[in-house]
This record gives sequence, structure tokens and C-alpha cells, in this order.
Amino acid sequence: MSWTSLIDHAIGHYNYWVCVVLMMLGFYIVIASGNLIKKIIGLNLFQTAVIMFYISMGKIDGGTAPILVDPEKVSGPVVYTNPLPSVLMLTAIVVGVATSALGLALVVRIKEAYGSIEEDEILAADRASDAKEQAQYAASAAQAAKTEAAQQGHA
Amino acid sequence: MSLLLDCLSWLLILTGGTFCLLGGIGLLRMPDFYTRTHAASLPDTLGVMGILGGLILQGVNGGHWMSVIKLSLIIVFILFTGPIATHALTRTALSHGHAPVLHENRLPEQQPVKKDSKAGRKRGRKK
Amino acid sequence: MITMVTLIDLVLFTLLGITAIAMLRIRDLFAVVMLSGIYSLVSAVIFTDLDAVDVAFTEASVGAGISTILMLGTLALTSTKEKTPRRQSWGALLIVLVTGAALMYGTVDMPAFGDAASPINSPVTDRYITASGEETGVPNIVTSVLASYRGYDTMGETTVIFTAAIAVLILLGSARTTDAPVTPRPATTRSLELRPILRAGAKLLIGPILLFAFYVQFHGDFGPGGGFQAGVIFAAGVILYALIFDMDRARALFRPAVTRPLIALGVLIYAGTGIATLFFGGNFLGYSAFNPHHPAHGQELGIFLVELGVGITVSNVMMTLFFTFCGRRRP
Amino acid sequence: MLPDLPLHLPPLHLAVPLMAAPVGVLWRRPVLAWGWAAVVSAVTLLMAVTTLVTVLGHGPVSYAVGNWPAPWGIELKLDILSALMLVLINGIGLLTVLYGRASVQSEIQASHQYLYYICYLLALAGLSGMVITGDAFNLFVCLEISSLSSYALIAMGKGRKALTAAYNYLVLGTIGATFYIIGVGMLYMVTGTLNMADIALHMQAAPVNRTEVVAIAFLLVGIGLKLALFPLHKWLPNAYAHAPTAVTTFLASTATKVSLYILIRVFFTVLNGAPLLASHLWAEMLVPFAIAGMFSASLVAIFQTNIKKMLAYSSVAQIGYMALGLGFGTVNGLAAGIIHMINHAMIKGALFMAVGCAVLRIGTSASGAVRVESWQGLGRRMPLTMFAFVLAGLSLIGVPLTTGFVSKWYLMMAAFEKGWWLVAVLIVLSSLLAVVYIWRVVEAAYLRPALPGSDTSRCEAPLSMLLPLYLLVAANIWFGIDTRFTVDLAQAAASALFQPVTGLNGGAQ
Repeated sequence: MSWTSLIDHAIGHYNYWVCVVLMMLGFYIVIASGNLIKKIIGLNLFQTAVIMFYISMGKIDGGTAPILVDPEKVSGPVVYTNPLPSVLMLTAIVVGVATSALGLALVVRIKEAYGSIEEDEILAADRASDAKEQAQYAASAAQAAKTEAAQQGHA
Repeated sequence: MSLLLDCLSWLLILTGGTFCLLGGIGLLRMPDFYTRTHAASLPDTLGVMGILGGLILQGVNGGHWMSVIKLSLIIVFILFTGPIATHALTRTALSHGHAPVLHENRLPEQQPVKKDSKAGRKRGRKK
Repeated sequence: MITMVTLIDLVLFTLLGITAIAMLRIRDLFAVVMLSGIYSLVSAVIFTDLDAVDVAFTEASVGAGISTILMLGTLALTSTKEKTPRRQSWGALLIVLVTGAALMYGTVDMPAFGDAASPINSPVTDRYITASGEETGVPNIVTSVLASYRGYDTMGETTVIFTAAIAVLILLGSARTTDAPVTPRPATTRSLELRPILRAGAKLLIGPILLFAFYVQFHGDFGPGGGFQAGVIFAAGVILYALIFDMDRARALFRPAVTRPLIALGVLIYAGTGIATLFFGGNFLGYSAFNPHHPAHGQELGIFLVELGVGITVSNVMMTLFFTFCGRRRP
Repeated sequence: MLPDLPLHLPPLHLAVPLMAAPVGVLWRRPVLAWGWAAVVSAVTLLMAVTTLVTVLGHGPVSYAVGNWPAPWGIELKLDILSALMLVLINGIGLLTVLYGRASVQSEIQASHQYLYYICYLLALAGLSGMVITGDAFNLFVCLEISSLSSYALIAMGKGRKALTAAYNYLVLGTIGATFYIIGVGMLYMVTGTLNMADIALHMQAAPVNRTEVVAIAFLLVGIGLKLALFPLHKWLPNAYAHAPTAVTTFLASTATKVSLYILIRVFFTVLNGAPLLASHLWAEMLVPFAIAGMFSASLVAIFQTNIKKMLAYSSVAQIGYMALGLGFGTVNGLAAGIIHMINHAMIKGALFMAVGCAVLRIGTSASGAVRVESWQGLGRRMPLTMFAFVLAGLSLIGVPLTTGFVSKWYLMMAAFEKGWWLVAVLIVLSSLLAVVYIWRVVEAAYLRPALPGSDTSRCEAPLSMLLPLYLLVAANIWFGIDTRFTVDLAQAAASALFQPVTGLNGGAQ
């Protein structure tokens, strides 16, 4: 591959590369962040980057927005950018906002129930209540076994 | 005529662009919240008006009257929203006790770039 | 080939990357939410640049508008600081790097950006571009594909929004909401009421915003826009009113008893149009059947109806979301 | 002019529950909402059965939505497998609605019950939509309808853990869906179409392309997340454990099955005849994950004290069996996977229904009622429920004369056919693990004394819950003895999937 073709390749794919980097930034925020709101923001970032990826692939050099113009008003053929990615991504944006609304509602409820929106604190709270329940049930099970043994001995 | 319009339009666009740039620089260089808000309102008003005005002249030149109308409407709306937003922002800051860093209440050793808002507020209350 | 568009594109994309990195590093959630609004706005500019005007319109109104408001509402109910320091999670980093590397590997064989000869500009797209004008009578190809060729998808999309509203009502719709006027109101709201300039400005703006929503709704066939964008803009006007004047008064105007049935009505209009076409002898959502002599007229009617359904559902869902989030009392 | 309804059935599978959901806003009274959901489920089940009969009689059905021929419009495509899935989803749906009335009454506050039924109808619409569509992007839209409604349904569970479980499911599910659209986007980029059969045709014609490889990998991971395929199963145990029991029953027997269906579609319709599949590498890649899931999830299940969570881990293990069937990459392997998919829906449906009956009567806190200790002495207190649990448990283990045995038998046959003796041995070994965890519950219920202070009077669940439960248990036994129906259908569906895709608009077979 010669240098010029390499540069052409780089320019032709720069958009996709940036989209990949943005996707991964969003993805990293989702999985590495311990704050529930920030995770949702990360998801938004991730999804917007995917939208950008789709839109990038639809663009045609020298094209125009896919709204038909009166052929009498312009000279020569008109190149329209591909409308299909736009259509798909309109749907994706809607899905994205629906998901984040639901996620945020869950965050509000979690805050009310746990008093925190930090993953670590929530996990700790869950662990504490689990341990308490475990101890309680283990004790009652042991007591039940003891009573049963006593009854059998009695009989 | 068209050349004149073209020149005028470019002049306006360049002026607008310069104001935007100045606003950006001001946002970074100004010492406290209020002066920064002032800087930030530059691109909102003069910057955008310059650029849009230039574009309107281009539209007049090319006879795209629909675009001219739409651009004029945008100018009107930005003229409304920009200053109102700036005003609301600064008033909220002021009512929350965020005092401006004035010349007399800045400590001599304090770097103007490091506008510590908390310190500023404390001294503001003292006054 | 470097064109002006590519150049603008490069700059904007770099800006986007910087914003994203800032969002990763900053721990003040308020700032992060603001940055995410900026991120959406810059994305919208890029979409315009890439000729996806409808997507840009939607991203600007949803990503920078509604999403940001919902997030701010959530922050008000939770907290604005990220407590835990960002964990140096090597596992997460590894997953992300592997995924990223896979994607990068995938880009190698991708057709170049802007290439008119790439496979996606295939017969499928050709028909949309060359024939949609005659087949549907709608100049905006995005609208005709959205509402007619792929109208079934859009019905699903409307349902997704409906589902979100139902889900948010399940989660936040009861117990703590303030159906009665809250007394005393928080200090910030009261101080807002004392601001004549803000109120006067808002008064002047709300009318045109609502008017613009209707323009976008009914002009979506000819220019960018459509039911979804119109719905969001209409809701934005109402939200602006609620923010600056009074939440309770806004809610009295757009009562849940009215908005909630309307959410359902929009979905029903959409799906009902599909069922109606069956009675006219077409396939599901085959609007041409409405007018056998002029299929394009039938298409126009069908597209008008389903866009109306989308607009009704979306505007009412957005208002419901806002009122449910912001009407909830802080715990 | 009345439309010819049987001809327009395909879009109605989605449209009927989808329109029923907004209408449901009107019926606020729980009884009315329940009745509405039951009527709609019955109607959709009837439609599904009609479709299955049509497909069996006349071959696959293709429907052009909006009269736009594929690939310009969205094509709905019903072959044997999708018709079978429709019957499964709607059948289980009807049973859970009938069963769920008492359970929902006790677990969800009265003012929210109508919203529960709306969400259920939406989930039903989404799942049906995923099964009938022939368009890769439309599948994503339907996936989101079903996912969003499932998140809400799970969050309705008692106790705060339901909220975190729903949140985690939401995050992971959205990542999965996003991976899926990245994959679809890349496939669209190199083929220029979104219709699955059309993508297959393009990929058959073109040489292997690196973008395609990555696209398939992303589709796999995305669907794997939704499917809870080991090691992407982290969301599932908590989501199933803390959701209302009726929701767990419905999701456990339908949602993961539909995800598996998508996986089958990707492998056998999209990758049909593509140079990529020549090595069968993709399918075989599933095998190690499937086996690891079978063992590790079963082992974790043994140590659970929460019975719902134990069954949820067991689900992860069972998903391993289904994925293993796919991984053989042969007609018989695929058939075995499909058989297990159907059978497991019946098994887990019955098990979770039995759990729901017990929860209704034990009636302590949400997590307390499903603890093994709370179940002590339940054999005497709720003999019918526990008997059903034991029968369904035997089926899960794979005892002869139950459906579980049938699916494991066919899986082993497929393994032998491939010459993978070790895999066959592993299938038997992992089934033994199921004996251990089912035995723990049985032991507690029949051999341990009841907890002090707990009610020991005999108190069976209401008939409205027991009937659907015993219907499923009976199905478990019936299809375990008379294997013709499931096995023949699964084999027909599998061999149809191995036919090459040759054209669009119904020309797939």
C-alpha cells in the first residue's frame, strides 16, 4: 500500500474511527463507573456514537439532504444522501430516550429505597441485609430441628 | 451592487466570527463567574448576529428569500433568548450568594486566573 | 478526498471526543449532564453536516432538550456528586479495549466514508430516492420511508415510547407525587416568580414554540420534521411554561386525566390506520388502498394519520415524563 | 368490505396485543384488566395455532407490510420454527395470565395491577414481533418493546432488590441491544439491505469480509447478553429472583427462548450458505461456553438458599444445553436444541408456578418466602403444590417418562452422531447436579420440621393457580411419553432451517 493510498484510507475511515473511540468511551463509562446516573449517561454516549456511525455510512460526497427538490429548479442531476440510515436512527434515538427515562426513574426509586446511588454502597446494604436474614433463618431452622428431636425422644 | 453586498456580508461574517473567538478567549481568561458570563454572552449576541446578518446578505444576493426570512426570525429569537438566559443565570448566581470578585476584595497574592469562587463569596459576605 | 465537509467534520468530531473525555473524567454530575447536552448539540451539528437533517432535528430536541431535563430532574431527586472515586477497573478497561480493537478490525474492510459506490447505496436506496416521490407524493424521503416503507418499524417505535411512559408511571406514578399543591414551595421557585424579565421573555416565546410544533408536525412531509420532533417541541413549550411560571398551573392545563388517555390514543391511531387499510383491501399499513385510483393520495393520507398518532403520543409522553419526574417530592 | 383475516394474520400477531395494551388504560379495575389480558391472550393463542396449522399445511408464509415488497418494505416471515415459537409464547402467556391473578393480587398493589397487565401485553407484543419479523432492524425495535416492558415488570417486585435487579438488567440489556445494532449496521454496510434473507443472499455471493466477521461477533455477544449465555448471564439470577413470581414464570419460559430463536435466525438464516459458515466455526464456538455454563451455573445453584434464585441459576445452566444443541451445527443437534427450548419452557414454567403458589401461602417478606427454610414442612401443608414441584423437578433432572428426558436423549444422540463422547458424558454429569439442588428443596419440604411460629395448617393454593400449574405438569408428562408432537415439529423446523436461502418473498425454502 502506498503512502497516498494509506492516507486516503485514513481520511476515508476517520469518521468510523472516531465513532469507535466514542462508543468505547461511553461503554467504559457504563461498565467502570460506580454511579448509577453516570452509567445511564454513559449508555447515552454509547448509543449516540452508534447513531453517528450509522449516519456516517449514509453520507455521500457532494450529496444533499434526502428531500426531493423540484428538478426544474436545479441544473443537472442531484445526488441525495442515503435516507435509510436516517430513518433507522430516528427510531434508535427514540428508543434511547425511552430507555434512559426508564433507567432514570429506576435510579430515583433506588435512591429512595437505599438512600444512595453508588453501586458499592447499594451492594454493601444488600449484603448486610442478606447476612441478617441468613442468620435469622439458620437460627429458626436449628430451633425447629431441636424441637423435633426432643419430640421424637419424648415419644 | 452584488459585489458590494458580498463584501459587506463577508465583513459581517468575519466580525461575527471574531466576536465568537473573543468570547471563547474571554470565557477562559476572565477571573470570575460574572465576567465569564459576560464573555460567554458575546458569541450569543454580537457573534451570532454578525454571522447571520452576513448570511442574510448572501441570501439577498442570491435571491433566496425564504432563507432570508428564516434567518431573520432566528436573529429575533436569539436576540430574545440569549440576553434573557444570561440575565437569569447571573441573577440566580447572585441570589445564591455568589459574589463577584472585585478589585478591592481580591487578595494581592491571588492569581487572577485561579478564581476561587468560595473565597470570593466569603469576602463578599464580609463586605 | 478532502472536501470542505470532511474538514468541518474532522474538527467537530475531535470536539466531540474532547467532550466525551471530559464527561468521563469529571465527577460533578451536574457538569456531566450539561456536557452530555453539549455532546448532543455537537452531534446534531455533525448530523446536519452529514445531510441527516431529520436526525439532527431529533437529536437536538431530544438529546439536548428532553434528556437533559430528565437528568436534571433526577439529579434534583438524588445527588449531584459522584461519591466513589473512579475505580481503576482493569477488567473494564480490558473489555473495552478488546471490543474497540474488534471494531477497529472491522473498519478495515469498510467502504470509505462518502463513497457513492459503497454497497449501502444499493437498489434498496435507489428505489427510495427515485420512486418515493411518485409512490407516496411526499418530497421528504426520510418521512416517506419512515412512515410508509418502514412504517411498521415506526409503529414499534411509538409503542416503545408508550412503554416507557407506562414504565415510568409504574415506578414514579404514585405514593410520593405531589398531586396537591406543595406548600411551602422551595425558595428557588419563588424567586423565579419575581423575575419580570424572565417571565416576559417566556411569555413571548411560548406561543411561537407551540406554533412551531404544529408547523413541524404538518410540514414534515416537505421539510425536516414530523410527528416525533413536533411532539417533543410541543412538550418543550409546555415544560418551559411549567419551569418559569408554575408547575401546578401547567399541570392543571395538561391534566394527567387528559394526557394519559391521549398517550394511548396516539398508539391506537397509528395501529388503527394499519387495521383500517385491511378493510380497504390493502395489506397492513398499505395506505395506497385508501385511494385505489390515486395510490399516492392514499399514501399521503396514511402518512398524515400515522404522523398525527406519533405526534400525539410523543408530546403527551414527554409531558407525562416531565411532570412525573419533577412532581416527585425530594425524599 | 371485510378483510380476509387469515391472510392478514402475520401482522396481527404483533398488532393485536399492541393495540390491546393502550386500550387497557381504560380498565383500571384489576378484575377488568385481568379479564382483558386473558381474553387478548386467548385470541392471540388462537391466532398462533391457526398460523402453525397453516404453516404446517402450506409451507412458510411471507407477508409484505404496507404492500411494499421486500427488501424495500418490511417482510414478515413465518416458518415452522417461528410459528412454533408463537404458539409457545402465547400459550405460556395465556397460562401465566390465568394463573397470575391471585399471585399478582398478593404481590402488586391494587392501583398498579392494570399497569402490570398493560406491560404484560406489551411484552407479549414485543416477543411475538421478534418471532414473526424477517427484518433485522425491525427485530431490534420489537426487542426493545419487550425489553422495556420486562424491565418495568421486574421492577414491580416486592422489595428494593427488585429495583437494582431491574436496573442492572436495563444496563446490560441495553448494551446487548446496542451491540446488536452495531452488528446489524455493519452487515447493512457491506450488504446494503436489512432483510435477513436478502443479507444471506448477499453474503453467499461475496467473499469473506472482515467487517462481516466483526458484525457476526457483535450480533453473537449482543444476543448472548439477552440470552444470558454463560458468561454473560450476570443479570438473570437477580432479575428472576426478585421479580413478581408471575413475571418470572412468563419471562423464564419465553424471553430467553426468544433470544435463542434470534441466535438460531442469525446462524441459520443470515449466515445461510455464507462462506463464513463453511467451517462451522461460529456454531462450534458456542460449545465451550455452553458446557461451562451447564456446570458452573448448576454448581452455584446448589449453594443458593433462595429457591427462586436457585431456579434462575438452573435456567442459566439449561440455556447451556440449548446452546449446546446449536453448537453441534447439525440438523439433529439443532432439533435437540429446539426440543429442549420447548420442554424447558414447560418445565421452568411449572417450577416457578409452584414457587408462586408457595409464596402466596407462606406470605412472609418477599425474600423470606422463597428461602429453603421457609419451605420446611410444606409437603404436609401444600401437598398438591409440592407434588407438582417434585414432578416438574424430576422433569428438570431428566428422569425417563418426562420431557426433560426426551430433550437430553436427543442432545446425547446428537453428540454421539458427531462422535463427541465426552460431551455426552458431560450432559449426564451435569444432570446429576440438578438432582442435588432439586433434592435440597424436596428434603426441606418433606423431611424437615416446620419453622417455629409458622402456620402448619393445611392450606392449598387456590384452584385458579393450581389448574394452570397442573396443566403444565401434565404437559411435561404427556410430551415425555408421547414425543411425536415436539420431536417431529422440531426436526421439521430444524431441517427447514438447513435449507439454503435462495430468494426473497417466501422463496426461502
